[in-house]
Amino acid sequence: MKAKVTFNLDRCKGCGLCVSVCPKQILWLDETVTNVKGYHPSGISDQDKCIACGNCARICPDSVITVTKTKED
Amino acid sequence: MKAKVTFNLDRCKGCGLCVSVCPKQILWLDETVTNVKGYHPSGISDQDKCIACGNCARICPDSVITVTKTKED
Amino acid sequence: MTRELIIAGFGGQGVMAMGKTLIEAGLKEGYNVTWVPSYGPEMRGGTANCSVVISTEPIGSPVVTQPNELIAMNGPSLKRFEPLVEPGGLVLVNSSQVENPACRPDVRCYLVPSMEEAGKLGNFKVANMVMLGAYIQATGALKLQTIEEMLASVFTGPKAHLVELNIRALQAGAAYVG
Amino acid sequence: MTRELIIAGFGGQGVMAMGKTLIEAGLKEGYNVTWVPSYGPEMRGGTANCSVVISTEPIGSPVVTQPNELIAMNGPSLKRFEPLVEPGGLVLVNSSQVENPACRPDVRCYLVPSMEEAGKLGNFKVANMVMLGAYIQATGALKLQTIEEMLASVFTGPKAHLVELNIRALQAGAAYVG
Amino acid sequence: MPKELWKGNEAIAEAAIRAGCRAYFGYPITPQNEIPEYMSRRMPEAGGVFVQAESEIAAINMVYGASAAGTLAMTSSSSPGISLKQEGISYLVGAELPAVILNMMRGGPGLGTIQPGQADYFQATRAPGHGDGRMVVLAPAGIQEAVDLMQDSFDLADRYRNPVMMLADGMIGQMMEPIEWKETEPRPPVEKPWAADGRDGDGKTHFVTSLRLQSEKNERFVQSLFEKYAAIERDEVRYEAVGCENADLLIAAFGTTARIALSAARRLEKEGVRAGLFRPITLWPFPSRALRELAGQKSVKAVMTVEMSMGQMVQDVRLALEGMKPVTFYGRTGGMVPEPAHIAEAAKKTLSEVK
Amino acid sequence: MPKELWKGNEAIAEAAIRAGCRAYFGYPITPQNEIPEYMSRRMPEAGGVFVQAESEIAAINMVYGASAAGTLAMTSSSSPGISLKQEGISYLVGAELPAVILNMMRGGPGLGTIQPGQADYFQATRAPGHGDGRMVVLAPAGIQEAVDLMQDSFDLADRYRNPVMMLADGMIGQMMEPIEWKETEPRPPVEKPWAADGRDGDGKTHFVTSLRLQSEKNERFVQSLFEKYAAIERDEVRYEAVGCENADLLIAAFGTTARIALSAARRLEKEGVRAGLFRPITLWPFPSRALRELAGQKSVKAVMTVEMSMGQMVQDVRLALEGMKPVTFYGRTGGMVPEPAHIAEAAKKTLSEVK
Amino acid sequence: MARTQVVYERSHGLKDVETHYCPGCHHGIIHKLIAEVLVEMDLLDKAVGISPVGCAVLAGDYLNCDFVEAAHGRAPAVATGVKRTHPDLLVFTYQGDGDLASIGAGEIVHATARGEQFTTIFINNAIYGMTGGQMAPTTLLGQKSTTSQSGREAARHGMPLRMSEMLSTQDGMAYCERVCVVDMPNLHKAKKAIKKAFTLQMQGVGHTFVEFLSTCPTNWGMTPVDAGKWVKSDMNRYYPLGVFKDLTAKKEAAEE
Amino acid sequence: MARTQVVYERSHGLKDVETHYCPGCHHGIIHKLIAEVLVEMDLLDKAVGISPVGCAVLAGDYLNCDFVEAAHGRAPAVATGVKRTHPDLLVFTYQGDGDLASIGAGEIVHATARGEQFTTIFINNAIYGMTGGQMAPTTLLGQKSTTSQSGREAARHGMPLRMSEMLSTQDGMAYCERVCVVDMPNLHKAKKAIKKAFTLQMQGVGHTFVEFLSTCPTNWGMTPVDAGKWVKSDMNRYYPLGVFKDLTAKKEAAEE
Ligand SMILES: Cc1ncc(C[n+]2csc(CCOP(=O)(O)OP(=O)(O)O)c2C)c(N)n1
Ligand SMILES: Cc1ncc(C[n+]2csc(CCOP(=O)(O)OP(=O)(O)O)c2C)c(N)n1
Ligand code: SF4
Ligand code: SF4
Ligand code: SF4
Ligand code: SF4
Repeated sequence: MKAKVTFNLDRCKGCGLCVSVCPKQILWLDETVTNVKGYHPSGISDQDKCIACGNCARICPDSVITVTKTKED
Repeated sequence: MKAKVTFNLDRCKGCGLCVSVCPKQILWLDETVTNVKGYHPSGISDQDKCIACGNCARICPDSVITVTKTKED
Repeated sequence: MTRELIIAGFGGQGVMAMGKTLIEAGLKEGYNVTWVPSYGPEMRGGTANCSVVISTEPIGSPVVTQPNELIAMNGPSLKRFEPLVEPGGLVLVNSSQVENPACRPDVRCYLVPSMEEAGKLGNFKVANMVMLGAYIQATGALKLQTIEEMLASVFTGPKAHLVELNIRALQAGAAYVG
Repeated sequence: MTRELIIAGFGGQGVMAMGKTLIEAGLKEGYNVTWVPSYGPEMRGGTANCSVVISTEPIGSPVVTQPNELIAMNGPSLKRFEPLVEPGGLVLVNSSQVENPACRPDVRCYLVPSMEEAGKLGNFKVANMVMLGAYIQATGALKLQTIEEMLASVFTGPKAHLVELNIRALQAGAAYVG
Repeated sequence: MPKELWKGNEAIAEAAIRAGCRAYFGYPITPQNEIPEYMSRRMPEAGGVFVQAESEIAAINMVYGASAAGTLAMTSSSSPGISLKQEGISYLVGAELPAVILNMMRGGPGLGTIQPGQADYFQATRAPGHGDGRMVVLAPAGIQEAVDLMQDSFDLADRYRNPVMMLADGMIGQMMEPIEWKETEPRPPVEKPWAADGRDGDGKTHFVTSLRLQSEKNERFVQSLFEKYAAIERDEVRYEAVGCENADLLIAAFGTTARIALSAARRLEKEGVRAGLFRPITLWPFPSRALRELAGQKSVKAVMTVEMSMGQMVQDVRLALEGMKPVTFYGRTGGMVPEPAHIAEAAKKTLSEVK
Repeated sequence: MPKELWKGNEAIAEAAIRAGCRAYFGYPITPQNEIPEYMSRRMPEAGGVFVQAESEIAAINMVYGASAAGTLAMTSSSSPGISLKQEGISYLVGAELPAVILNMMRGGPGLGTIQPGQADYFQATRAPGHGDGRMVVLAPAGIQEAVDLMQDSFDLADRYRNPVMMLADGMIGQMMEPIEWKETEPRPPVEKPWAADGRDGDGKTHFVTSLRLQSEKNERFVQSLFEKYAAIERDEVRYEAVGCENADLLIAAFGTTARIALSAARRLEKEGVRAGLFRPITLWPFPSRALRELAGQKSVKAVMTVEMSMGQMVQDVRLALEGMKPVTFYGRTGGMVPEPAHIAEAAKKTLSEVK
Repeated sequence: MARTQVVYERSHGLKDVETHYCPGCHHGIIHKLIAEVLVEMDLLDKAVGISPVGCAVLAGDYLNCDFVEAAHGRAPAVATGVKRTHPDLLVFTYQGDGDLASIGAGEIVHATARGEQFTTIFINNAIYGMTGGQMAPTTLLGQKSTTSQSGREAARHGMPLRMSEMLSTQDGMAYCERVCVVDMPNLHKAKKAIKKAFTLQMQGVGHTFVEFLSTCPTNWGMTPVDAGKWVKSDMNRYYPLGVFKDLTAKKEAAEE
Repeated sequence: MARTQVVYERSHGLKDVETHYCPGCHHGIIHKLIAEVLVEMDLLDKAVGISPVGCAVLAGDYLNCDFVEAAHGRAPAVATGVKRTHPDLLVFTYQGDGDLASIGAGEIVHATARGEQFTTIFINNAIYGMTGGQMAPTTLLGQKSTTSQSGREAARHGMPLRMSEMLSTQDGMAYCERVCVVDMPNLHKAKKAIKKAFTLQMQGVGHTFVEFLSTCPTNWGMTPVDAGKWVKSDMNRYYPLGVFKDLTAKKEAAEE
């Protein structure tokens, strides 16, 4: 299985809720970047560790995140 | 002891509440009389039976009734 | 022809119903009519009165302030409204409920002992019908028959026997002043 | 002399505080001053701006609609307000937050990399002070010293060390355009 | 149709139902209690909704909800209760929702009396809540007219997507008078594509709101409201003029007061004074042009306004005439009803002063 | 005293306390939230009462209670919240209770916007709730004036036993400006023998009420109210006239709009047009006589009214002039604030049309 | 020698005027009880009553203490204004069920929540009296009124509101009792409840609340005596009498 | 062959627009849950939401169904107007604590009492968000707000109102649960509560009510993550989570 987390970065408000619910602690807020709204958006540090639980996406108040998983049959 | 029940008849509205709480059943509404307000006022049929409990006076919504008792020392 | 009438009395004496009966009859006879109750804050007791206008012309003011006719069902009403009656007007007094009834000299005055008359018919409740009969007889404003017909359609079924009683009350009133 | 100034940027960039600092200094130097915030429905984020008027005359309109001076702290603000600036006016751009900053040819324009300058002082938060210093230097509207004195009374006790930092930021801004 | 005797309040309620009203929300207050009472019985029979709301505020907001979902609704009250509805009325205006509101006015201010009054004229014609806005305000002078205007109220509300107020004095509700039920066409159903009653098939949503955070947008909206109002002022003005041609004096009055003024005019006629009655039926839009034309006649020496208030409509009369003729005022207030004799006297006084 | 920078809302709150206000009841609404916030902190320090009410309706009725018991109280809100207070205001009028009500107006109708507006003029000046009644309505054009008028508001409320409204546009509350706190005499305590604060020693009771069931009584009461109002119209009119002598044009405007109009007048001056500013400070009583006199000058070609609304005060201007000079109107609404340049243009247009 | 003793005479806590109440209406009885308590507690000079919009609108003309008439439903807000600015006065409101439970539901909930230090006298007669007999929030299921002419139905009109129960869930409520005056024992209990409420108010314990099951013979279409019977037979069943909240009871218990 | 499966993507129950909510505000999360339930129940075309005056005033711009914006506190009355005239629609209100518990207390009490067949989504964030952080009726003791700057005190401000508890005393309340969305288990429970409320509404059982303990990081002066923690540590203590009323549970139990 391969999990994939994608962000609609311009919509992110940098609230950090996704970061707080990630069981693998692979999300973080990128302080070096400011998006169009003036926030430091969320990002993923290690895709491979993602277990596609979807927590981050489910809690994100702004529906910024899409999580998919791909299975090789 | 002598009990006395007096009525401020012009204030009576003929509601009959006094009649209903008299333990001696000596109060009645006088259908033959109409007072200034157009009501048949309350009256007492037998003063002597009155035990001066004050029920009629206490319940009268219009404070029509005064009850006194006189003791001979 | 425009009749401006005030009917007044204690609450419960049926003054509102008297007024409504009159305008209904008036309508039946092709007049323009209006009825206005005076409404007070009290649910019961106190005085009640209504203004009735019966006219061959379109009615201007439905409120009667200078009546040419008055039906006073009790003392306070007579006291309050008689002074307003136009000179030459008509005053009908329910003398059963007014102590020492007396009228202004410049009005036509009838004293009607409505309770006594009603009592003779065995039912105090039709006292107002007695007054109504007297009014119609005294004024010729409407036809007694109109009201009698109306009564037949009001009291039906188990209440049908009341038609007769009410008609007799009307007639008793009419006869009294007649 | 009447200066009509708009200061605009992201919420959180301190544009309101810049405006208030200016009018306080203006008052100290004996001018008539007004400050009006534009207030939006959003508690955080979005853009914020304020109108500042500093004048030797009694101030008529406190709302600035045709500014002769603009401090734009980000791109959207520059885009929105630059077209309103009177020809010959002054535009101060926070070039750290504006991609490809460019100004109208008919205004005096300064690009100030406030974040970089603040960064040099070790604290990004004083970027707005850098802009303020630049503004004062570019316009001569007020004396730097007036604001420096005010800072001393704002930051006291445990915060006293911030006086120095803020003064250096002001001066850095002034030096940049100077 | 034969004439029937109806009490004003009940006739008005019945008329609303016949005009197609299918939702009534109200709260008791004298002198209009017969309306909710009648509605509580008749509305369910007519397949409509009756709710006795917990308050006047709840009632107007229930109307707002029903109307937002596409059902033309109505509420009624009397002066203090109408004051409580002011915010809701402003929301109806701001969300462009049709609704009919009846104010059976009593004497104020405060709790005042339960006798008739006309002192909510300013509130109705100028200040439907806060912000810029207007209601069409209709003032019947009798029960037949109230019945007829009910139909019009609902039509106007729907046509202009705006609240309509029927402004009557307590007398109208309490009196009885013969009326004729005219056979009217049933109201054709009005298309309400804007209603919040479920998304259209294509997923298009409707958001009924009066919030327009951007001032530019809100200003454009208010301007569009006033374009609508200009059309109403052009097309919907109504009034009645009785004996105004070559009159010496015009008496301007509305509602029951106008009927009483008519009695006064008849008295005056007998005394050789020609007094015409000018009776606005739409209080807003006020029939300014018509009044100006009639008052412009050479014979007319003055215009006297008669109201059950300390003088409110008189402002509209003055605005209409702009000094062209003298304007005087005679009024009773606080629950008192003017008498024909006193009006006639006041009229003669007016004439003696201007001559 | 040295000048201090204050935010409008906070200065107004502080001024109320300095004027002797010892009870404040309010409910949050933009753009006046700094008032309850400031009061929540300062009022207890000043030995007064602050209650955040559960609603605007509760707030005005708390004011009513405090005032009935003899404590001069105040509430503040903004347009929708003021609509909710209409019944309560009518009760204050009807019970003759002093109170100060601040309306920091925003753009309506309905929820509208939170930007400044002046479209509650009609409501404030003509329709304080239902029934006949008036409030003194004061309109400051800046923070210093708002502060000064606060003192007057409380004085007027007590003197006439009537609610007083300060009618300000949101701008006044949000802006900052230097002000000077004048050393004023502390308000002498006002005797209130009518207050319901316990029976007098002699067992005489006080019943504060607006109910007057007998219409005769209620009418007499309303007439007495209007005698009071006549005195206010005679004694309490205030306005400012700037550069009106020999002006070509008068611009009538109040509040922030008047300041902006002043900027416009300065522009016009440069172009050779003499435009005077006529600024009513009391919106009711409206300074009709003064306006009429100034407009009567030969030089004056027209009067242009400028408002943040679709035109409300313009009616008072027309009523004052009664056709004597042309009256035009320029307005922005729904939260938009007029700009000096546009006002100047409108002024020139007015002049070109009347010449 | 003969000594004459007054068993009962008109309380001087009442003014010497007639009331406008209908014959047998309990408003008159409840007014008396309040008057008696005010006299017994010597509070006539320090009391301010708040009369409602409703049949009791003129209470200030009948009770011999100061009064303020409040807008419909707003008595708790008015009382808050009076009491907060005059903490040493005894302040009580007197509200009908339309007034308190319908239009004024928000105000009473909040005055209770804030623990406002006044006493509410709540007259529950299951109907709108003054306006002529419309359904109240407290109208019983099946009860006829002019706006529920075939009787109240749960599905259309909802269930009758039990205000004492609902308000007693709040911490600000210090004392809450439901009483009636249909007979002598209940009348005595009712008077005690008023006295307790006033006493606790003066001690600053919190909000105090006495609900009266009352009659409206006129709009119920009953004789006054039958109306009293109906209170006992029907109202009592849905609205049980008793104490719903008494913070001092807890305290006393804890102290024991 | 590779099959890609979507674990979570933006619900089409939401419109494709940004919200104006502050970073991390739970309004956004709760909107999503409603959107998801509407999609899962296939009710997007039949739903009408009533948005309040408060931060959620623009909810109709975010959720992909019809909406009506209500005057402050009056959402229950507006919903009554919608639902009574359109009984087949799913109607829900969305109200903040200022809106529902303060100015709108009367309306929610009565909509509940009447058993109005709509669902209330009640967002309790213990403060006035939109107007900048004033005290709400639900503000906790000791909690600072701009109108209780040294913290809420019972004596001055009264005790915080527990709306779910109070409203559940009423017979018209069919289902009432308090939930929160501070972590995944609670978020799942919350979604279930919405679904249950909507399901019962469509069955016509009575009034359904879901209270959310929510956050206002901005006016609490906390980071969104800390705000979530405070919900768990402080709010939960005074406002316990759980089901306060479930008529169907009783029925089920009775049927067993
Ligand atoms: C704002 C407002 N709404 C309605 C009324 C009309 N009104 C007068 S009394 C009353 C209610 C009476 O019922 P209740 O409170 O139960 O008291 P009761 O008369 O039965 O004692 C109402 C609705 C009013 N005066 N003001
Ligand atoms: C009648 C009225 N009063 C007051 C306001 C101002 N106002 C806007 S939102 C709001 C309350 C916000 O608090 P809450 O309901 O808790 O929602 P939140 O913003 O916290 O989500 C208030 C009082 C208004 N718009 N209308
Ligand atoms: S939860 Fe959403 S908005 Fe918040 S940081 Fe993560 S992606 Fe951004
Ligand atoms: S209780 Fe009073 S009013 Fe009633 S009948 Fe007896 S004396 Fe008369
Ligand atoms: S209407 Fe009812 S409550 Fe009112 S006084 Fe009469 S009996 Fe009492
Ligand atoms: S102010 Fe509070 S409730 Fe409102 S959006 Fe921001 S965080 Fe959310």
